[in-house]
Amino acid sequence: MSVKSTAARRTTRGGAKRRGGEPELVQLLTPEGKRVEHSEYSIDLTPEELRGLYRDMVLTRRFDAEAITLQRQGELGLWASLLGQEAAQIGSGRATRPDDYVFPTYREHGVAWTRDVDPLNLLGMFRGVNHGGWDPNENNFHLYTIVIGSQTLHATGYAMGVAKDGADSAVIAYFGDGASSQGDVAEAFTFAAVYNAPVVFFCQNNQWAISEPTAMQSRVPIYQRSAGYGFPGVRVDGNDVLAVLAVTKAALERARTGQGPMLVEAFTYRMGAHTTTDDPTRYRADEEREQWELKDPILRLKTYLEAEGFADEAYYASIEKESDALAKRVRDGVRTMPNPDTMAIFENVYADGHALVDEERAQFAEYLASFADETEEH
Amino acid sequence: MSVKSTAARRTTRGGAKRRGGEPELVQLLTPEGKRVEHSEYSIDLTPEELRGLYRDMVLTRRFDAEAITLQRQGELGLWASLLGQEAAQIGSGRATRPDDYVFPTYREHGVAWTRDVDPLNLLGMFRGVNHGGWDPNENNFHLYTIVIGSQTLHATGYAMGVAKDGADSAVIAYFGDGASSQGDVAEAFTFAAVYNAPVVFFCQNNQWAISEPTAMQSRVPIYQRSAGYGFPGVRVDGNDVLAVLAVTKAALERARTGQGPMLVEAFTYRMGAHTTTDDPTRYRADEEREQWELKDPILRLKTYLEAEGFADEAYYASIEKESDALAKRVRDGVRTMPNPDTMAIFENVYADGHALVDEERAQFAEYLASFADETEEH
Amino acid sequence: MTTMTMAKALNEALRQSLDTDPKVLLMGEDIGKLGGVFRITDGLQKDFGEERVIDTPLAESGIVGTAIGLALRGYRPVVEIQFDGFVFPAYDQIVTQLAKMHARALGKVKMPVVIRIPYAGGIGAVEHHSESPETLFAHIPGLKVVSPSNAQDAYWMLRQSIDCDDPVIFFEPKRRYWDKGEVDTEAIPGPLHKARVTREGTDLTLAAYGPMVKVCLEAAAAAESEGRSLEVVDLRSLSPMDFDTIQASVEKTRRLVVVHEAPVFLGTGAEIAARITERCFYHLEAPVLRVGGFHAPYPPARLEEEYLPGLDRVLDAVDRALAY
Amino acid sequence: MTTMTMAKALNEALRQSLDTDPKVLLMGEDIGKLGGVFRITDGLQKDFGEERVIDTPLAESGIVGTAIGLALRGYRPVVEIQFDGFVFPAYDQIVTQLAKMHARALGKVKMPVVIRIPYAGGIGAVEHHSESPETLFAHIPGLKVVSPSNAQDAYWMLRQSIDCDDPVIFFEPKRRYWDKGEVDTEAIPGPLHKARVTREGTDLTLAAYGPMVKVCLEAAAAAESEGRSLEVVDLRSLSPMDFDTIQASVEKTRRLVVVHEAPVFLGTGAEIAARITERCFYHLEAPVLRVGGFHAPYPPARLEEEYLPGLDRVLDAVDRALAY
Ligand SMILES: Cc1ncc(C[n+]2csc(CCOP(=O)(O)OP(=O)(O)O)c2C)c(N)n1
Ligand SMILES: Cc1ncc(C[n+]2csc(CCOP(=O)(O)OP(=O)(O)O)c2C)c(N)n1
Ligand SMILES: [Mg+2]
Ligand SMILES: [Mg+2]
Repeated sequence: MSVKSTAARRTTRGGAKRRGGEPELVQLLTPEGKRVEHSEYSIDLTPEELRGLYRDMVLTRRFDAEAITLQRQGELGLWASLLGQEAAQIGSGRATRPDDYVFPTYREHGVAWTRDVDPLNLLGMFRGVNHGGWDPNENNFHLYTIVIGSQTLHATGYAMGVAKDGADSAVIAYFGDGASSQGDVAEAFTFAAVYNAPVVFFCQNNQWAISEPTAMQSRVPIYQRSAGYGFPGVRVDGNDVLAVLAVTKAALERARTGQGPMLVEAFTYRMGAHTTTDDPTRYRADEEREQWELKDPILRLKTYLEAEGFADEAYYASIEKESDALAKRVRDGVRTMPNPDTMAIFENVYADGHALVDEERAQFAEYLASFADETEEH
Repeated sequence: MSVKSTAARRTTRGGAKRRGGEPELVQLLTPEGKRVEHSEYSIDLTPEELRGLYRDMVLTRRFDAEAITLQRQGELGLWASLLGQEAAQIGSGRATRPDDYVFPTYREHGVAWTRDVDPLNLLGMFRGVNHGGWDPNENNFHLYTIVIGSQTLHATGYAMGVAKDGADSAVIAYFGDGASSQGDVAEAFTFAAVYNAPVVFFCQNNQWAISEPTAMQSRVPIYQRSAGYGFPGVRVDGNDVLAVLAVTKAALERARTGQGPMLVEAFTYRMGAHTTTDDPTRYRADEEREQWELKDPILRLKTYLEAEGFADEAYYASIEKESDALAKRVRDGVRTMPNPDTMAIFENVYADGHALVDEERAQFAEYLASFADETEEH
Repeated sequence: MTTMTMAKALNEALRQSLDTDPKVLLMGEDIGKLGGVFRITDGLQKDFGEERVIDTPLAESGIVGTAIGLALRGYRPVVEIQFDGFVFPAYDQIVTQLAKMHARALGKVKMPVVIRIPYAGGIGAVEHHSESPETLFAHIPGLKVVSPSNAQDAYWMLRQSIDCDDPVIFFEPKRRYWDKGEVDTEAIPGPLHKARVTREGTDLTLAAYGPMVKVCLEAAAAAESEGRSLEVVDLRSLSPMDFDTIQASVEKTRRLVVVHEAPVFLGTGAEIAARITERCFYHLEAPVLRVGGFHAPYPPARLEEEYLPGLDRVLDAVDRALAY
Repeated sequence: MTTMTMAKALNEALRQSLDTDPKVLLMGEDIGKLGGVFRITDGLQKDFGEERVIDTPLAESGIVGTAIGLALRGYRPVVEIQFDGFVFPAYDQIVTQLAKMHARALGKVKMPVVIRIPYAGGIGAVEHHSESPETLFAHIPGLKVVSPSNAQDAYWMLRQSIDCDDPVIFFEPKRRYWDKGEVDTEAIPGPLHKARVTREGTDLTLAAYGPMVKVCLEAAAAAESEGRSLEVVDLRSLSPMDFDTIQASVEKTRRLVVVHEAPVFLGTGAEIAARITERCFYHLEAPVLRVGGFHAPYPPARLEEEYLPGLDRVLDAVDRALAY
C-alpha cells in the first residue's frame, strides 16, 4: 500500500507537472548553460566531479566518432551512434553504484564507459567477431541486446533476484522510445510492479525509432506510461547531464530502499543516423536536427564550466589529448582484433555439452582437414 | 490533439474520481436496488427495457446453469461459467449496435446472448465437436478466443478497418483481469491509441485469474492502465447492469464519433469456479463469495423492478417458463449434437487447398477403408 | 522404491530439488496455492514459501524473461507453462534470448532454466490444450529438449534437467500424469540424454517418446500375439537425440517406425528418418516409416482418438514396413 | 520483359497488388517514408497514402494481431517483418491465431495475410539478422510457406501469395535482393506451390530454395567441368512442398542432396530426406544427404562464410553421395 500511494503522489508531484499542456522536464542546467534549481531533484557536485562528467561525455563522443570512421573504413560492419545522447547515458551511468546492474540496448556506449567496460569490448559485435562476448558480471554490465525490449524483462528478473538476496543494489534497464511499444516492456512493468522489484526503467526518448517519430509509438509522453502500472514516471531533460544524474540517482535510491520500480524518460535526440546503414534524410528534416544542436549536452556543460571558471584551457587541452589517445587505442585495437577461429562456431552453444554439436564439430574439422590434405598432396 | 485532450480530461473527470483513496465506481443502481444518479453517466430506460435486461440476465444465468449440469452429466467436456458476471455482459452487450463488432474471450455467453448468437453455437467447443465454428459475421460476434489477450489485437485491427471504411460502427474487445498482464493487450492499447481506432476495451475484472487474485496482475486499479497510453479509462460497477449499459454506450459512442479508444473496467466477481475442472476452495475463502452474493446483479435489478412496480408475478412466471424452455432446448440440442465426421480433421485447414492435406486425407481414407474391407471379409 | 503416479514423481523431484539447492525457484501461473492446474506443484509453496514457489502474472514472455534475469543473478528457475498451446507468447524469449545467451557471452554466463510444459493430447481438452510443439524447440540450437514416458524417468530426468547448466525444455506427457510406476529416488540415474530400449525385439524397431511409448509397448505386445517381435526404443531426449541407440537397434531389426503425436511434416520423425537412413543405409530393408499427427490443427476432442496415433495406426505402419 | 533486381521486382509486385485490389494494405516498421530498411516498399506510401502503406508501432505481435483483425474486416494485409530474427514476438499470433482461424471458424472466415520476412545470411550483419526459421513455420498446419530464388519468381510468387486466401509466410532471401534478373510482369505464372527444375542433369539432384539455389547452380556448373551432371530443383514452396517434382528428378538421378542455410537438425531437408526415401526407396543409390547450418546459433559475421553452405560444402556432399 505504501508503494501505491508513493507512486500516486510521485506521479502528480514529480516531473509530471504541466505548464500550458506540455509536460515539464526536470532540468538543472538550461540549454544556455545556466544552473537552475528544481523543487524535487537537486544535486551538488564539486568542480572536479563536474569536470569528470564533461570528460566522460567528450571521450564518449570521441569514441563514437572513431567508431563511425572505422565503420566507413570497413573495419566495422555497422555502428549505432549515440551522438547527442551523451548526457542521458553519462548522467544515468554515473548515477549507478558498482554493485548495481545495468541492462543496455545496443547503443549504450556511454553507459558502458561509466561502468569501466573496455570500449573495445563493445566493438566486437559491430566488427562481426562475436555477439558481445564480454563477461557481464565483470562490470555488472549486461551484454548488448538487439531484440527490442527483451532486456527489460531480464533486468526485472535480475532485480527480483537482488531483492530475494536481500541486497540493496539496484538494477537499471535501458530502452528506447520505439521499445516502449513492445509487449515485453509492458510485461516488465507489470512484473516489476507486482514484485516491487528494485529496477529503474530508463527510456531514452531520442525522438526516433529508425524512421518513425515517437508519435508512432505513443500519443502521450512516455513517462506517463508507468502510473497505470502502479509506479511513478518522470521526464528529465536528457541533454542535461546534471538533471539526468540527479533523477536517476533518486530513482535508484528509491529502488534500493524497497520503494520499487520507477520510470525515467530522458528526453533527448538522436543527432545522427539510426545506424551507419541508415539514411535519415529520407524521413526527417535538417531543421529538426539544427534545433536540437542548440541543446547539445556537451556544449551546455562546457558553457557552465567556463562561466563558473571550473575549467581552463589546459584542462580542455588535456581532455583533447586523452581523446586522441582513446581514439588511437580504439583504432589500433579494432584493426588488430583477431578474427575468431572457425571452430568457434561450435563453442559455447551449450555449457554442459551436446552430442550433435560434438558430432558436427568433428565432421567439420575433418572436412576442413581434407582441404589441408589436398593442398599437401598437390 | 483533440483526442489527447479529451482523453486527459476524461481521465480526471470521469469515473476515476477517488473518495478516501478508493476509486469510485460508476453506479446507477446500488446493491440494495436503489436508483442513483451519476454526474457523467446517465440512462433513461422504459419499464419494458428494464424488464428486457432482467430477462436477459435470468435467461443467461439459466443457460449457464444448464451448461454446468450438462458438463456434470458428461455431455460437455468443460464449461466456463459466467455466474455473477451477468450484468457486466448483458449491460455491455446491450450497449452494442448490430453493426458493431464483438471480440469475446471464452466466457462471454451473456454477450453472445445479446448478439442473438444461438446458445447451442457456444456449446460446440465445450462439447468437443468443434473449436467454435460459428460464422462471426452473422452476428458480428467473433469466435471465442482461448489464448489470453490475443483477441484484443484482432479487435483493434478490425477497428482500424472500420475506420478505414469510413463506417461509424464501433468494436468491443472483452478480456479479463488476468489478461491485463499480457503483452498483447498492451500492444493493442498502443495500436488503438496511435491509430485512434474505434474500439472499446472491456475488462471484466472478476477478481480472479483462475487462482490468482487481481493483485497478482496489477498494483493499481486496472482502469488506470489506459491513461498512460493516451486514452481514458473508467471503472464501473460490473454488477450494476444499468451502469454498465450507460458507460459502455458512452464509450462506444465515443469510438463511433472519432474520439478513439476507451477502457472500461467492469468491477465484478466470478461467483463460481474458473471452469468446471477448477476447485476454488483451494485458494479462496467462502466469505469472499458470500460478500459478493449481496451484490448479485439479478437480485439487484429485481428489487428495483419490484420497488417501482415495473414487473408482476405473471411476468416473473413467464420468464421462468421461458427459462425452462431455453434449458430444455439447450439440453436437447446438446444431447443430439452430432459428432463431427472423422474426415473433418482435414477440412478447413486451408481455404485454397494444400497438397499435403490432400495426400493425408486420401491416405487416411484408404486406411479407414481397410478396416471396412476387413470387416466385410470376415 | 515406491509406487507413484508420474504427477507425484514430478512433484517429488521438484521438492527434492528445492530442498537440495536454495537457488532453485519455481515460477508459473497458479502454481502456488492451487498447486498448478495439474497439481504438479501441490504443497510446494506451503512448504517452501512464496519466495521460492512463485505465482506469476498471466504473461508467459514475462515469466521466461524474468527467469532469464533470475538465472543471470545465479538462480535456477523452473518455469511451468500451463499448457503446450500457451508457450508461444514466450517463444521469442526462449529462442532469441534463453537459447543464445550462453553463446552471446562466449560462455561467460550460464542459463540453467527449465521450462516444464505439459504437452500432447488424449485428455479431451479444448483448443490449445493438446499440442506437441517439440520440433519448434528441438530445432533451436542452444536448447535441450527431453520428455519422460514414465514415473521413474519423470523423477530423475526432471532432477537432472534442473541440475543442468543449459536451458532444458521439459515436455510432460499430460495424459500419463496419472499412470503409476515404480520410482526409485535413491537409484543412480543413467545419462539424461540417452535413449532406452524398453522392450527387446528382432523384427522391427518402434521409436517413440513421452505419451507414445505406452502405445508402442501395447503395439509390440499385440504384435507378439501375431508372432512379430518388435523392439521399442524410448528416446527420452529429443535434443540431443541418442542416434547411437536407435542405430544399434535398427542394425539388428533392419526396420524402423517412428511414432509421435506432433504432425508428421517436419516432426521429429523426419530427422530420425533422415539420419538413421544415412547411418543404416545398407541395413534398412524398408524406408523409415512415420506415424504421427496430420497436417491439420489439433482437432476437437471428439476427433482426437482418430487423430492420435493409436495401436491400429502403429500396427498398420508395422505391417507396411514389414511388407517391404 | 525487364531486367530488375529482386528488390525491385518485389516492389513492383506490391505496387501492382495495391493498384489492383483496394483491399490490399501494407503494414510494418519503417515501411513508409523510409521504404523499409531494404527499400522494398520504396515510394509506395507516397503513391498509395498512409492509409494503405502503414508504418506501425514497434511491436510485431501487434502488427500481426491487427493484421488478423483487418483480414477479418475484409482487408488483405501484407506485413513486413524487418528481419528474420524479429518475427518471434509475433510467433504466438501467427501460430495460435493466424494459422488456426480458418479452421476454428469451420471455414467461415478467411485469413489472406502475407507475412514477408527478409531471411537468411550472407550480408555480414549482426546477431538476429541472418536466420532461417522456415522449419518453424512449415511445420505449422494452416500456414503456407514459400521462398523465391530470383526476381521473376519474387514478382509472381508475391502477387500469388497476396491473391491467396490463406496466410502465406513469404521468405525473401535478403542477400539476393540486389541480384538482377529478367522479369515478365505479363507472363501467366505457373502454380505458386510447384517446384521447378532449374537445371537438368543426370547424376544427382540438388534441391534448394531461396538463397541456396544460386549456390547449387554454381555447384552444378563447377561439377560439370569435372564431368558430373547435376540437376537442380528450385523448391520455391516449402508448405506445401512439391514432392512429385523432386521424386521425378530423383527417380532419374538416383541421388539427392538437399541444401539450406537453416540448421540441418529438423531443417526442411529432414522432411525431404524422409519423404523422398519413402517414395524412392528402391531408386536411391545413396542416402539423401543434407548440407546446411550447424546446430549452433548463427555465428558472427566474420564466421558466416564458413558457416554457410557454399560451393565446396555442396560439392563435398555431392562427392560423398556419388561415392555410394
Ligand atoms: C523485436 C525487434 N523488432 C525490430 C527490430 C529492428 N530495429 C532495430 S532498432 C529499431 C528501432 C528502435 O528504436 P528505439 O527503441 O527508439 O531505440 P533507438 O534505436 O532509437 O535507440 C528497430 C525497429 C529489432 N531490433 N527488434
Ligand atoms: C496465453 C495463455 N496463458 C495461459 C492460459 C490458461 N488460462 C486460461 S484462463 C486463465 C485465467 C484468465 O484470467 P482472466 O483473464 O482474469 O479471465 P477470467 O477467466 O477470470 O474470465 C488462464 C491462466 C491461456 N488460456 N492462455
Ligand atoms: Mg529511439
Ligand atoms: Mg478474471
